[in-house]
Amino acid sequence: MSEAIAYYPGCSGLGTSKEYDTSTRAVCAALGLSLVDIPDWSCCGSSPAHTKDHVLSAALAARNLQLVSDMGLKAAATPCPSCLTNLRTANHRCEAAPFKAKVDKLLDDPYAGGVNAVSVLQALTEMVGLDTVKSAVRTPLKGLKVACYYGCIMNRPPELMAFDDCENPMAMDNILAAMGAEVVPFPLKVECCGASYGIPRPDVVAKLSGKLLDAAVGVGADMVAVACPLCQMNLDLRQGQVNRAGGTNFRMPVPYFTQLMAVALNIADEEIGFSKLCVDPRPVLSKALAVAD
Amino acid sequence: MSRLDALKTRIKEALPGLECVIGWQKGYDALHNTPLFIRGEADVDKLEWGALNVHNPAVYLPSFAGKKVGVVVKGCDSRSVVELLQEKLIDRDNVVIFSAGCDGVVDIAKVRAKLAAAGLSAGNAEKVTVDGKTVTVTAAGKAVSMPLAEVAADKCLRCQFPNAVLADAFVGDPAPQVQAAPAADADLAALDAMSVPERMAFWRYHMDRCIRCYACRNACPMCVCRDHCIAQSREPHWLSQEDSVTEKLMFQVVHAMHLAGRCTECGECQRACPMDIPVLALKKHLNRTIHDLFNYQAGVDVAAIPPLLQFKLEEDNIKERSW
Amino acid sequence: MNIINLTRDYDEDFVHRVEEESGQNVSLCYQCGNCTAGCPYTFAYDIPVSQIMRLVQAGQKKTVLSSKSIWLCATCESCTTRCPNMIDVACVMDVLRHMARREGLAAVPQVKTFWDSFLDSVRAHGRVFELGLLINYVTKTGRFWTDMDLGPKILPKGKLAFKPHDIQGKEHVARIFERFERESNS
Amino acid sequence: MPVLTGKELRIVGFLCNWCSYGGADTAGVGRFNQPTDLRIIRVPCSGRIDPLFIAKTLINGADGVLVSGCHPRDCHYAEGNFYARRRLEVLKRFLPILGIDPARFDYTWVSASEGQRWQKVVTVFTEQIHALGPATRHENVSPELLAKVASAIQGGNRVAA
Amino acid sequence: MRIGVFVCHCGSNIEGTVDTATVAKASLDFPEVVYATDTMYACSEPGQDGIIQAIKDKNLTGVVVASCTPRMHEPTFRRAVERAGLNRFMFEMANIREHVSWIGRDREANTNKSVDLVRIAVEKLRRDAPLIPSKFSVNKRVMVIGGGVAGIQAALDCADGGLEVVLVERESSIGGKMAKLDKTFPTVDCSSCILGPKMVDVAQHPNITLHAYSEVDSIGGYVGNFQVQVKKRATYVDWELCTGCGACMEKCPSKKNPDAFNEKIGPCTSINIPFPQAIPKKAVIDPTTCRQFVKGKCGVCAKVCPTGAIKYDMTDEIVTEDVGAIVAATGYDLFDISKVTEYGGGRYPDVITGLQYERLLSASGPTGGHIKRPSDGKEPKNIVFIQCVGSRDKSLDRPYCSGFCCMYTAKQTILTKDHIPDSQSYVFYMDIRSPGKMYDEFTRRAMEEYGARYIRGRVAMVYPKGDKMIVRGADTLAGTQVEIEADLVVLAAGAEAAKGAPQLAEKLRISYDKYGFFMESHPKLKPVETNTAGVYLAGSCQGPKDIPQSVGQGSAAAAKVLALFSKDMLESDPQISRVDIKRCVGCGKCIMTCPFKAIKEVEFRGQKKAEVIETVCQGCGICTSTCPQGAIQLSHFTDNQILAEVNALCQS
Repeated sequence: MSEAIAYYPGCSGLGTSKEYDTSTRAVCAALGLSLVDIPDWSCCGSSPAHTKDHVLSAALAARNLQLVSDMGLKAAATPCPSCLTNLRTANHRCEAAPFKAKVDKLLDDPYAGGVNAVSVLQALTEMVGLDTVKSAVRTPLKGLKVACYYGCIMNRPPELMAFDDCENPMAMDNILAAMGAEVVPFPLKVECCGASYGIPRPDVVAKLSGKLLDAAVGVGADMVAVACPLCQMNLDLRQGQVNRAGGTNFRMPVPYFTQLMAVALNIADEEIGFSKLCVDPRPVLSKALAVAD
Repeated sequence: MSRLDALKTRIKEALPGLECVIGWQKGYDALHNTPLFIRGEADVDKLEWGALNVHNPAVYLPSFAGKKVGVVVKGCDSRSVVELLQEKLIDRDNVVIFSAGCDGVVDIAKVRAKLAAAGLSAGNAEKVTVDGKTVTVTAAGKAVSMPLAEVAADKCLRCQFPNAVLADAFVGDPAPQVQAAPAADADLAALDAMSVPERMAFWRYHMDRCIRCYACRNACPMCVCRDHCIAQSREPHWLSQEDSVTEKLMFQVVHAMHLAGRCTECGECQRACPMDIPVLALKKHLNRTIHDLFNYQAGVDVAAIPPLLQFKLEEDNIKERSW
Repeated sequence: MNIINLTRDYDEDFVHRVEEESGQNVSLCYQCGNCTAGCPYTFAYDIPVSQIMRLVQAGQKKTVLSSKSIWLCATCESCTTRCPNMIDVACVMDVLRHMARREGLAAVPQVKTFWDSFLDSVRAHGRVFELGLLINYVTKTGRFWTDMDLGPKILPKGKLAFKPHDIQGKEHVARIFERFERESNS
Repeated sequence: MPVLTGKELRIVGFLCNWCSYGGADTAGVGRFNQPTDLRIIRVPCSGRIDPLFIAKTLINGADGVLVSGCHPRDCHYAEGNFYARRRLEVLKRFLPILGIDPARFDYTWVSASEGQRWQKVVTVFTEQIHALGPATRHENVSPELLAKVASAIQGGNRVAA
Repeated sequence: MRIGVFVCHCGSNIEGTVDTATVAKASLDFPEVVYATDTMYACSEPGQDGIIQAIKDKNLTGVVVASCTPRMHEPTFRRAVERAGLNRFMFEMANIREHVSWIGRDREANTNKSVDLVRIAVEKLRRDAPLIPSKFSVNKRVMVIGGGVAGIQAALDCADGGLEVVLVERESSIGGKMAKLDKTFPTVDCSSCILGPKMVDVAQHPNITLHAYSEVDSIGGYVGNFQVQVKKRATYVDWELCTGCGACMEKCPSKKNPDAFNEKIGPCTSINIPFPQAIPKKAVIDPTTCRQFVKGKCGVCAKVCPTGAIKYDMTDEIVTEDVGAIVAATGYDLFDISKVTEYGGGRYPDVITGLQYERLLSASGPTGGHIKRPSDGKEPKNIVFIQCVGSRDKSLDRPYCSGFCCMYTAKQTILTKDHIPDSQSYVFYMDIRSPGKMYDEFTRRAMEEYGARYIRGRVAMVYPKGDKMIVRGADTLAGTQVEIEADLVVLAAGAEAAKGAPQLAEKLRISYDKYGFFMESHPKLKPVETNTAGVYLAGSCQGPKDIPQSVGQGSAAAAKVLALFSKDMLESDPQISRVDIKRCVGCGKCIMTCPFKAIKEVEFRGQKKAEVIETVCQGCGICTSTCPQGAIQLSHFTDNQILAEVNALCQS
């Protein structure tokens, strides 16, 4: 049905966001979207690289874009917004010949250019489509109130990311609604969670993530669906730190949207990987689904 | 009945209602046919039809404006008639078009070259017969046969219209389409292959020879300004009398631009040039441009509006520069 | 408060460098404050981002490059997305960090150390080795208590590898860093 | 003295009175700096511009010609620029066959309010003409090139007839 | 010919970067130039006198002035040479200010370029011929398009001046935006109380014909003699019979339609009179919601109408109005706030526009003048006003200041305090733009007497939390981020060109800027004229304006029309095309391309020839560049003149 797309899991996909990776692969396979692994991919450089130098950052990303080009493919999908930003930024900056020349100087072989990077969310929306998603649902997520949280850089800046609305994105809402969930309007969809400051400045993350969890509770969400490994870690793994810093008592499950999709598509538990989350969504999920029945 | 006899019959029938019928007759030597103006029945028998009818008789039509005349045309000539009708320079009610299928006309220069190769001079040509696809010229008592395809005018080799696009009396069987016409015009291809500075040198080389006789213009059926051509007027005063390449080339540009979207590529301008200047190439280039831009070809549709006398709010093929 | 002598202390070269490296025209900023209004990190900044922009316009290199704010910007793109004058503010912040590094300035050292540790990990393995990165960071900063509380939560999940996933092309990645260092020093 | 030797090239502009001439005025009122090469001939409408004016200007040795009118649909005379667009595009495509670099001629649309756009157009076009350098006239084709082309023609180029 | 050249210093405007004396001296080398001088201000009285004196003393037969753009002073100098006895067309200008001295600092290059421009002016002048205008009669009726306050003022002033006026209004009532306002700044007087009488005057004035619910379909003709086709849209109510009693509205079963007059924050019936003071006070059926149209059955209004005015089968009607002048007063529209997604306008009911807030304040509005927020009808206590939404914002392609939002926001904070004494208003602003009589004092009063809290900074986002709207902005003066828990958020939406303005401009053959606002003839000196003779502008169609400015322009446009109509005959511009009958071959290409149908075919000694209709020809010259033999020449821009300019430039 849809053509193949290269798949770039990102470093965390091998570690802290393993369950994002497994659920993404399972969901795409179930929906007929063929993800082809990029052989021997390397780190895109993430934020640390661009805060150091833009050419270095682009070179680290371009090595991977070139690998995609070598596969004979024109596009790569990644679940991680940070990887996505780096890959897209590298491509965008390399459109200027002088910049690209500097990047090529750092690489073994020059980057041929012309490889597009999209998020898994965008690939599911545009290459699979809501109709297919809808018709593939086996267990509708009926009765489940989900707040969709996109993170700060999935859609921003809009000129670079070129997908969905930058202030009120709807792609994830639409997919989970198609899966039968009740998506609640979440006003802080694109507000930053604290990003990679968890280690050097946990206080900052506690404050920002706390605000998000508070808002999610405020709109009556059963859980917050996310699309970013860093967001997930801040909201889930660090939820205890948030509670301690703010004197709160959140117990909000924070699954990846692909995990919720996997539930609706009746995918095996080990691929969904709910057990790898700190706040287990299963009790809330089964309760919601049971009530709906 | 031959095409010629059939034409004569039809002309005789129509002649009483016509001021004159324009055609061709035997010329000053066996190789050349020249225009014929049939005013009485006796003239009809002078009519010729065939490969020596190189002239485009449409050129004379505007001078008969207001009078009812007939004209005998080849397929290519008929496009000029259509174009004149379209521009309302002649009146459809005042022109009767006689035609028959055309198998191509000769390029005298090519015939001359063939004779020269056989050691003969074209000036001595005594008799020319065209039999199907073969032209036989007898000169100084010696007959030389040559395939028509080898001595035909260039335009005939790529002819799209061997039969008139518009005729009141079309006689005989239609002529077959030219098979496998060459994709690109050789003249244009040669110019296309040159660099821009080489093309400047090309025109410099050729226009040096121009003697400003305006034969090109006078032979052109679409040059309807006649005595009022801006090449020779003072009001407006486009060209000076200076004998420079600039002024001579400028005239060719005027001629070509005035023909943009109107030229049917009958080739009379170039055929008429006594200095063998390849002036038709400019018009061919413009025709190609007009076709690319507006998907338009002149002289095929009486009801069409020439592309430069109309516009579209959104042009399909004009991509304007962004700054 | 310091009084700024704008005739003497305006560093024209600094303004030009920021504009050149970021590709942004900082004089487009009319100080509406939208960047500060939207910035989630304003509470943690010592100088709000709109004032960083103002100080760049004013050529106040030292104040800007020694600010904590430029190390606390997460490039969340809120400022860039909402700037009415289409200035890529996040890119300006990035460039200011680059310049601060070159000047040897890092007003929030643990952030710089964390980023450096991250890049060291990429350089060594081709990909980030998460546990190794944390250990490296703790060693460098001496902040041994960092995320101690999270260990019991995450370790049983079996997600954190104890060994790095070295890639075959890690030498290529290392060469990227080497060439980068050579280029920046030349 | 007209063209400042070594500094300026001969660039002729044909501007419609209502939009582009006004746009050039607006650029002046706004003190938007521009190169000095351009000399503007004012005409009522871009539809008044016979493409032969441009051909003549270029054949007679100008280094560049710039035409500007009202944006399509904004013509003061409703339709002039629509005719102009067709005629000017045909001319632009005709120039190279004459041996004139088509980059020496451009046409565009600038409204009376677009002073900055006018500044940009003039600056970009002038830079473009300077990049091409002074134009050669047909009279002044170098003897070497002429000889080369002549021998190619005499050597059997079909167009030579 | 004896030509005199006058090179203007324009004070230092030209002389600063052009050596005018050198230009004058160089001009003496040009053919037929017998006199050349530089002059301080050519356009001043002594400057003009100098030209007139020189014409007399030196027997000049033609004059070139090198100074500013001819679009500025060509008429001035033409009158001057005419006073000296020359034909006014024996005159040319060289634009050495806008096209030379103001765009570069290189004195040598500028001087040199100026010489060139004088050279081409001289070459053109040498081929000028005296032209005599012809006269034609004027139809002394005027059409005003748009019945907002500017159009009303223009219509009333023209009508009081004795002219017949045709007023065309798109909506079913005149009044425009002003009719929707509660109060006006800085006097805080009731908007409908001051506008209402003027609207009644329009209705009652014997000289005014009002076409409401109508639009201009097409416009032909020219100054003095326009033919305008007006499309009267179907109202489905016979206005001859409708008394405006409102019985139909009471009984109409379709009551929940968004009310356009109330900016869609209140409901209205499908058959509707927009507001009690409407002029004309006549009902209109909206066929997109009316049950009779949507479902094919209902007919309640037809049953209850006491005069039998309901006509479900009514269709649009075209009427033709012949007028001699047109005033465009089509106003503005509001920026669509839903484009600023981060403020949630259109998504959150309690984020509204300033104009919607006016309707909440208005006693004739949907809440009867009680401020109730749309979501739950509660009275808001904390109200946040955000300025510059769709103004001064390049990212939204609205870089301009809308001019009146600062003032109406200040007014709204004052009215808010009056309505709800325990309320608190907050205003996020970037700069307060309040130049105008008593304007700045007014904004100060909002802060000082009414306690509105002004915060200097923009707002980044607005989002709901519980039943509050969280407004997160910056206080740039304090250098902090601020948050306000608001009950209602009012966005000061900027002004943008009225929908359809560019299309109307095309019909009027006037220019408009990239935002759709109509272009005036000169930004300072001809603010209500356009470049099309007989077409004038009033109000916000030219750019955002407040009420006094709009009214002033309405009167100004009326004065221009009255001045135009003070003559019985107008002179036509003689710069038109003329056919050289000897050269014309009658091919009709000029007839085919003329946009004005100004050329007709005639018979001349049995031959077809073209002939120009003098009063219809607008002087574009398309025919001249179409005619291959150059038989039709545009006077003053002949082939020979342009060729002479080309030759002068190429040979110099």
